[in-house]
Amino acid sequence: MAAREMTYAEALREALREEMARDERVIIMGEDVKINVWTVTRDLHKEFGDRVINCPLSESGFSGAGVGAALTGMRPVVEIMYHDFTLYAADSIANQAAKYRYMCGGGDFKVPIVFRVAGGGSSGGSGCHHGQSLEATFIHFPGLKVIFPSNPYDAKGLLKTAIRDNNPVVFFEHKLCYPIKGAVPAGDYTVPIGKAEVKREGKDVTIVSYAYILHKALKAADQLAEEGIEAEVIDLRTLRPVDTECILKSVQKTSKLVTAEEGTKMGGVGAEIAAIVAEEGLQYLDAPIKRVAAAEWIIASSAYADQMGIPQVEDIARAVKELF
Amino acid sequence: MAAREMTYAEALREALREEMARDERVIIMGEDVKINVWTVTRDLHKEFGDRVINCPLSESGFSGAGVGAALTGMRPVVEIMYHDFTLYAADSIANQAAKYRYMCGGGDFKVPIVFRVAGGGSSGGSGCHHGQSLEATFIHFPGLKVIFPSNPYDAKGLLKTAIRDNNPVVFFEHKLCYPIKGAVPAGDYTVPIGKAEVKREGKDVTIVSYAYILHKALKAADQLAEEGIEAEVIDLRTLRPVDTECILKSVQKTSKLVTAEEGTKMGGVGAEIAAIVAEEGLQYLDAPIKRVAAAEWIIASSAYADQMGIPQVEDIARAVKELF
Amino acid sequence: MPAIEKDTLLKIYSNMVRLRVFDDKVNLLVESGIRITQHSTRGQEATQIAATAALEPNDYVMPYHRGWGWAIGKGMDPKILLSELMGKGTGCCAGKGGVHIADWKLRIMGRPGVQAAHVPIAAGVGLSIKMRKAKDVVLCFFGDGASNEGNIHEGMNLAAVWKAPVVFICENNLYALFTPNIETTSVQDIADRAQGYGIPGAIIDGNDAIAGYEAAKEAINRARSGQGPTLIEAKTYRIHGHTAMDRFHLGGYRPKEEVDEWEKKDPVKKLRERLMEIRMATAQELDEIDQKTKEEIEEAEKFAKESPYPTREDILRDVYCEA
Amino acid sequence: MPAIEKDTLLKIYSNMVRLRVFDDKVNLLVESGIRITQHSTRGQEATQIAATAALEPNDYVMPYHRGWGWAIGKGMDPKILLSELMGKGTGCCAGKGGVHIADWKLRIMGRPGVQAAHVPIAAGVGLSIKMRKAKDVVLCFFGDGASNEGNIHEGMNLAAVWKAPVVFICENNLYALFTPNIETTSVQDIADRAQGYGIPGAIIDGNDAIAGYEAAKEAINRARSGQGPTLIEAKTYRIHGHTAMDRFHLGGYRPKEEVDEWEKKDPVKKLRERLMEIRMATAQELDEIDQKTKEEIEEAEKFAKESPYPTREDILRDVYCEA
Ligand SMILES: Cc1ncc(C[n+]2csc(CCOP(=O)(O)OP(=O)(O)O)c2C)c(N)n1
Ligand SMILES: Cc1ncc(C[n+]2csc(CCOP(=O)(O)OP(=O)(O)O)c2C)c(N)n1
Ligand SMILES: [Mg+2]
Ligand SMILES: [Mg+2]
Repeated sequence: MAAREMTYAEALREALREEMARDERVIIMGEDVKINVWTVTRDLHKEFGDRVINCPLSESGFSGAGVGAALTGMRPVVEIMYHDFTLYAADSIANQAAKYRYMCGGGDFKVPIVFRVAGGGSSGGSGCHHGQSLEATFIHFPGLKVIFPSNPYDAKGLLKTAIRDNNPVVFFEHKLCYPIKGAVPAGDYTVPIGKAEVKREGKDVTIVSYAYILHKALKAADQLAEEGIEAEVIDLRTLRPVDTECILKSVQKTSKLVTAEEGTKMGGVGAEIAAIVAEEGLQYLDAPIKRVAAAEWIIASSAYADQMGIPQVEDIARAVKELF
Repeated sequence: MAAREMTYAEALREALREEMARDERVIIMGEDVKINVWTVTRDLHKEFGDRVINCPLSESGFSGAGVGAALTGMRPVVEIMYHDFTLYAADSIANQAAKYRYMCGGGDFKVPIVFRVAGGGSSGGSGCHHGQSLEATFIHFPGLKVIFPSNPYDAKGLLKTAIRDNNPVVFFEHKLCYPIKGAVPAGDYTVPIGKAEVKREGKDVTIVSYAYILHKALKAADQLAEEGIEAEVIDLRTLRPVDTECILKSVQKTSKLVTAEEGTKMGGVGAEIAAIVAEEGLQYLDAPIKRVAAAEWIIASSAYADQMGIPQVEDIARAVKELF
Repeated sequence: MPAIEKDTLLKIYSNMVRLRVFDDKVNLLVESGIRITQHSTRGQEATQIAATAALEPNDYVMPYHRGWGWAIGKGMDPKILLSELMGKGTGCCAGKGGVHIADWKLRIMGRPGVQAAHVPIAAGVGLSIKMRKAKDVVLCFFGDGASNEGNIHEGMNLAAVWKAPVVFICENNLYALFTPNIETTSVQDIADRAQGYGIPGAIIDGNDAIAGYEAAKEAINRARSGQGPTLIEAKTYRIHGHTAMDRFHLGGYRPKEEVDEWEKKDPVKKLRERLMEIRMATAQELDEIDQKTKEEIEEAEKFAKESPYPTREDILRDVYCEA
Repeated sequence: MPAIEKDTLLKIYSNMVRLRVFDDKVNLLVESGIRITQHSTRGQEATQIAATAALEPNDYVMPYHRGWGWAIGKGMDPKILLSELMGKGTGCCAGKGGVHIADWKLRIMGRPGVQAAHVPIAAGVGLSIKMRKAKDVVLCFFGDGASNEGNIHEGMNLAAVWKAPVVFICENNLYALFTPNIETTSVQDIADRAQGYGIPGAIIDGNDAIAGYEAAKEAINRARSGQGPTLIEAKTYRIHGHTAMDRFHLGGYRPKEEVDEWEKKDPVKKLRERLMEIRMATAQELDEIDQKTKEEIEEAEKFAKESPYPTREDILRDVYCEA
């Protein structure tokens, strides 16, 4: 398979296109999915007609409708335009999709649905209602799988896996990831759910991250290398189930752990990672765990100020250095 | 002040009654608040008339309306009947109430509202749509304060504090706590937000818990004492902001930490507590942290089976013993 | 509308009796200390039974919390139903769903505990039927109280925009829990809300099974022929309280006279009298049905009580679909 | 309805011009690389400005995302507005709210970024007014797209049940983002939904300021006198795209002819001509207003540009109320 350079948004689009061609049960639902602000679903209706459905503003409603369609033979990919709006759809996702199969006694009841939660993260003054990173909210719910890719290759491969999964998958995306370019194989390949990836090997400290801020972590690792600290950087890719093995193996080697996420700290993904290591890998640690995450703030709706509470490369590097 | 024995439900009711008498801006909103399945708000309308408002089934709507009333001079106490239904009201609570003040630039904008999230926890076959413990979901949002009392004394004192606070407070309750009896002073007293309490002193291990399962933790501690292990049991009472100092002080003494909660483990309250200790108290620990929490399951809607995935006294005791 | 066939009418009658006897049985079980959350349908048997009788076997039902008429009407064996309510492994949800009754073969799509959550789900089932070019219909029930939830608005709008084959039936029994709906609901006739979605809204006597059957049949035909959803409002009353919790709590939030008044409109009695009046059935025939049904429900009780509970392993299974 | 006074009409005209010039200015700033999310009101100036002109100073406005007419109409100085949009400390939200414009003194209650979230909030403001026995009214705006959100249903039902002094104005500009509303909205006239809440629903020409003022005034009077909410649907059109992102994106999802057709119904021009026709104002008077307004907006730009940004400390403040 030849790999071309393409953006994360293009890679997602390619995954959708290929899956729709492969399986006619795959449909797209969401607001403005025909033109699409994120370009991810743009023009797919020209190829797949009625299988791309522009829904009314009603995140709870069309997410619930997706559940109904999934139960009865379709495989909907539902777009929620920003992470922030998942709070409208939270019941449909975490009370209905997540629990439906179990509640009905298993068997033939299944909910093969993907919620593409688009446009996460703070940028350009998007602010507190269009700039949150809310993935942590959904890792708390058994019945769901939760994914958040950082790069085009994973975006395509994981979206394909998610679409083929017979369980509800909440697939988070980040607005600053969309333009990121990378090599993406043409044609079919998948990336498994539940597997993290070591993006950079190192022996001195483990940085566990994912999504957009993973790239900041990698930059921080480069800076740290100049100062003689070799950081191992892990991209979680899947947040539920999380790849405990990969994290523990790395911490066993490095003896130090820093987590980096864009969402707020309390009850964040980093809390879960830290807790796992404190439970299962405490003996490996020779220093406190550090969590790098958003400040205790509300995201300023200002292009000038909206990064002030969001961790930057330097914050990650500083957190690492405090461990030495 | 004379203290009488009364139930948690009665204590909450007394707090409401006293606050309504004290401040006419305090109003009650929610479904069936006049008769009230939990008895907490029962018959208060006979005393306070129109200030007790039976709302339509519309958790998002009346929670949002509470925000509007709070912004313009009232102090609403909004009841959401079960933790599960907060997922309908999640936007009104975590996107609106939590962020409104900041978003409007502070100043005179404030949101003195209490969301009483009633009827948490699994019991009697309440099941996956009436039996979750969803407090962890809300600790992730700056702008909110989050409380979950375990006993009548705290219930009354914390509800009063919450009502007098000028910020949105999410006040969780547990269906199995309502009938718990305890001494409650007549008349006015408050319990501060943000302060945990050591419910039982011990030197061998710290158990951090709260709400109904706190009582199981105390029983486990009694059992452990018989086997020669003296557990210190902390009742968090407030989950946001959390009393880091109290936890660290205890862990410094005991060198061991077990958390116990009724909600699911991933992204739970225990994850946050474990992370705090791994960040700020790692040097005190001489054993891995243990988290006791619900299984990776959906709560069975069956009076026979609904405790099968919920931690019991023995689970807490077992977790502790594994550290020795 | 052609006259309803005898078979259909007798099926409706016997299912209404089945529902009533089942409902009584569950109340007795609850009194005996068995924990079942039942929202009694006493007084509301007509619409659920008649409307489901108007469905084809492949049609879907999207149920709600009030009673079990949609399950019995759709053909669920009371044995299986009661077993599920008692948490037994022989139940339709393997003892895990409890009140959240579902049955894949009977096309009972699961009864969420969150009010109105199922309404958009029903719209989605309708969408899926259309996309698969199937000819089925979904019958979706909800109460007057739930009609104020945002999900009802979103779900009805979606179904209407998609011209999905969904029939919405709102059973307006005047109360939501302990609250009379005038306190919380801005319209007297929920059916008026249909205009907001450009779909027909019909009001029927919810205690008249024949009216229920006819209205449902018409709406189902309309849906099946691609003309989109209908909202039917059935005016009715629950004779018992919200759950067993306030079963006879008549004085607290509703006047005894009101209950007495509605007792007189008993839908089972009404249908029975009508059947005899139009000479569709004799008292003897109907008595026989009554008697058989009682025996059937006794057997169901025996079956459910003797059925084993699921194992812990079974209970913890099926969180995810492994296939 | 008595004739509208000259002062009022001139105020409406000048605010409409102010809004138009401000809108143009923001577009230029965006083109120059300054990041502001503006949902242009070009073509929609009439309703927001006229309706807010019908309010008393103590009345509340519950705004929505489309433009800044409700802010300008409620008396916000363009300086302060633009400063906020540019993230300056001199802005009405101290540079933290950005598009979420609010002003305590002007009773502008904050503009959530989550569509329809503000509608129940408005109902709650109405409830609070009633409970405090005040005589104020809340004006609550939303779009045709947002009208499909569950919160609109819940909020309108609450306001109606409470007979709260809320006036809902739905500006129906035929599109929500890139989607024509026929694709997503089950009724042609959003005003029809009023019947579902037992409140009056009125349709007005959203490009006619005088009609907007009259309809708003009537609904406001009704609300103020305790008769409860009204839903006004203003039929209008946005000449520009959803945001600057698709400002001139005419071909993609809407025909150029449609835009051209609506250009002809320019509400500013319409009012101008009407004012001259009824001899309320001369061309010269109006030209003077236009000219002054342009200068005012130039000054606002200068003020906003020269204003300092807030400090990091200020930005991180006010998450909680410390008092
Ligand atoms: C979202 C949600 N809110 C509240 C409840 C609690 N609850 C269960 S039934 C009910 C009343 C429903 O009234 P209605 O829709 O009129 O149906 P009825 O019980 O009268 O048949 C309430 C409030 C719930 N299950 N889900
Ligand atoms: C809950 C929510 N969903 C989606 C969006 C994104 N969004 C912002 S404006 C808009 C379209 C709104 O359309 P309409 O209500 O008709 O107002 P208009 O823009 O046409 O003035 C959408 C989808 C949002 N801000 N909030
Ligand atoms: Mg009812
Ligand atoms: Mg619009």
